[in-house]
Amino acid sequence: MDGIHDLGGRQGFGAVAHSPAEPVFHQPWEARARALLVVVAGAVQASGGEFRHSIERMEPGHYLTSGYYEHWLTAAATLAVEHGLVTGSELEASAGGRFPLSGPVIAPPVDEAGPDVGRPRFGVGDRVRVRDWHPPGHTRCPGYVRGKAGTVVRVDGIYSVPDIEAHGTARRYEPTYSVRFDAAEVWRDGQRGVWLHVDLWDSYLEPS
Amino acid sequence: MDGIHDLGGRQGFGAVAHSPAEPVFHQPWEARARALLVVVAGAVQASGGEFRHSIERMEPGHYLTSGYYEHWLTAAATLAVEHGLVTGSELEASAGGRFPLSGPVIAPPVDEAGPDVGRPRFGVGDRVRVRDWHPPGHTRCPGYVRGKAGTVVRVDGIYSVPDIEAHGTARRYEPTYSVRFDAAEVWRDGQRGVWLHVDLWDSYLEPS
Amino acid sequence: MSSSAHHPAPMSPMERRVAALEALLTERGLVPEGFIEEITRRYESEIGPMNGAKVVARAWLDPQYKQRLLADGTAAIAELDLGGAEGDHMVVVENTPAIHNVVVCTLCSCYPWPVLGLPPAWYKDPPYRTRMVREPRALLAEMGCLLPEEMEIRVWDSSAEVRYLVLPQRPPGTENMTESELAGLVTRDSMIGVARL
Amino acid sequence: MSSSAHHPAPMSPMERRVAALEALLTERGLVPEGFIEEITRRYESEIGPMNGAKVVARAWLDPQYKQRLLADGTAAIAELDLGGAEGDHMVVVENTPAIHNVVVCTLCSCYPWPVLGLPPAWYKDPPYRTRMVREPRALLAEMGCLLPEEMEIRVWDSSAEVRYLVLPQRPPGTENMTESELAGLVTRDSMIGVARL
Repeated sequence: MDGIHDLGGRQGFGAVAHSPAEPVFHQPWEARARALLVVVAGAVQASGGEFRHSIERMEPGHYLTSGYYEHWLTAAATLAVEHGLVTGSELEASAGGRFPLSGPVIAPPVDEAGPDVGRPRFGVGDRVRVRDWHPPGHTRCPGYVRGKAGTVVRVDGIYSVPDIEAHGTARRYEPTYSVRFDAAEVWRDGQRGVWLHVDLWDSYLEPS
Repeated sequence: MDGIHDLGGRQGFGAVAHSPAEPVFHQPWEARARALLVVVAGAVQASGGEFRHSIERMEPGHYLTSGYYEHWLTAAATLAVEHGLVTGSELEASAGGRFPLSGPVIAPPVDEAGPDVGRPRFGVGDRVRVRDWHPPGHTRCPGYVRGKAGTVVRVDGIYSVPDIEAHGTARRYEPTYSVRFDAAEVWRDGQRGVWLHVDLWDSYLEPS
Repeated sequence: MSSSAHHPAPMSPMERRVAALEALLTERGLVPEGFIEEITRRYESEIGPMNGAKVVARAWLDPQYKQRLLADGTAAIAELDLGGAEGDHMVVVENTPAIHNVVVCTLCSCYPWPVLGLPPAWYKDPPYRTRMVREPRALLAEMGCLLPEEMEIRVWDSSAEVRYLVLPQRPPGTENMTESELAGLVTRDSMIGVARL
Repeated sequence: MSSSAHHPAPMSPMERRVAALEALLTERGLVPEGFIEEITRRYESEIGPMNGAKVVARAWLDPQYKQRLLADGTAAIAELDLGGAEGDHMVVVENTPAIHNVVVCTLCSCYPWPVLGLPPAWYKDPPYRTRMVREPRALLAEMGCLLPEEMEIRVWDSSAEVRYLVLPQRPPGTENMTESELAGLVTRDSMIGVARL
């Protein structure tokens, strides 16, 4: 999904509000919201992909004007409603006001996961190109490297593909790779000595 | 600028709130805001590119959670402040509260416009490819066609390049073309019979 | 005088911001008297889709006008005394039984003011701008414009100086109508391309 | 009892939403008693950058440990009894006089919880996520981390299952420090890579 969460390289967001140290939770409700996500994800057996996608589906204006723990609360409530633990009207009645949830999944459900990839197709040093695609569902392939060529610098373990697990009970397992891109090739801005490393599943890549 | 305004193909925004007819202005302040932009743009001699860029530089969360005439008002106030007609503190004092303005220009000023392109490089039927680039300033080259190949279907007049005029007093003139893209090649989603036409300045294009 | 006149509704934050900018610009002598009212009146009453509807009706009745309109939209539209800002470079795209045209502006809200007036809110908001170039067939259907699967869709993203007007097909059963009756059939949506007549 | 106890501050909209979800889930028997307090306590007091600092100090003092840490981060970190969620697949990247490493998660907020705790707000907000992959040299400078122009920057976007820890360079003049004194020098920012020591 080409969603609002896919932020790498987008412009106009201004300065980083950096603080060298800060409380773990700024408000007590943040801690409770975080814990409630753990409760809901456990109760509905949400995969990591399904959890992340429930945040990505937030109304984009809401996503940008709310912090991380409001994202988590929205995800917890959305998953709770989608899995039938509670209803949206129960939430609004209990909250005494609006309780915005994330938008619907726009990708079709995945019934067939397709075959696992048991062995890495690529090795360290191989040139690869990221697929130039626009999947409508959850993916961990950031937009800013799509279509770009890079070099494998590390082969990691074999992991469940998020694009599959976010959309049903089927699972597919594939190796992931850390792929190095020259920032100047990604952004075409002549910067020097900057390497971007993105961790990508096997099916995101093609030989280059 | 890879800004929040470059919306073509982004996902998660939900249904169109379509109405077959509606008042030209929903609130009297909308009409006044619109007129004030005309006042300011005239007073500071803002080019179309500079005007549009002053909207594109709005804080992205503000952009997405406000309507068109709030964009125009923010542009009018931003241009008025940037050209010294008023100050931000005068605006906030007079409004009795926050008056959010757009963020700063992040692209360098353009002193040298470069040579005009007096004749079209391409003709109807020519295959062209949009530059795969990420200019940090104003541009009218939408992100969704960058790097994509298409066919020229119309050659239009010779116009001032927005990328130049938005960033200074220099001007460059180039032909524009209407370029046709197969939607299935842009989105890789197998849709059929859909052609996207984007109007592009000469320097956005390369022969394909 | 009623008591409410003594206690007008408090201004909204947007009203306060507009009033603030207006007051400061007026103080600097930049706002000619009556300017805001006059420009507002013009956009509220003089321009609007009734202008585009006249162009369409004329093209339906006069094949030579239609030819001129498709060859040079700006000039043919000027024959009806229409033109001006955001209408200096008009291209008219024709619907046929096999082709449907629809207009969008993904980067901002470009729209042919002289023939359609100011754009409706939905045209300027993100859902329309994001989706019309990505899934026009599905979005048109959602908006009530169901097209046969074999109908070709041409989307026009107004990204440069040209502004687009869709020339809808003349509906059947209108053979005896006058130009002004025909113009009455032409909706704003049919000239944007989110509806067929 | 003070009067304010009878009139507690009204709940904010966020507090009301959290309370609503918590009440409904509790009513359904899904929230074990004390669960929220226990998980909160753990993240507030047991995990945090003091854990990563121990790993770094050990690596500075023990070359063989450092070798194991760079070869298999997860296993070497587990030697210090650290591990768990968001730390199952750790990769440690080493700063040198010629190379600076920095970690980001552009798609969400992935972060190595067992060694650094929960991420700070700025790590999760759009400015950091948008800019660290686009203009890391300028952003690092803006954040107070000025690097010589010839220093190579390696940005690690935590887009899959691996979580990253930066191994900062040991500052000069620390030759006689104990492991715990050294750990006291290691900041969270130096292990994310937005500062050097």
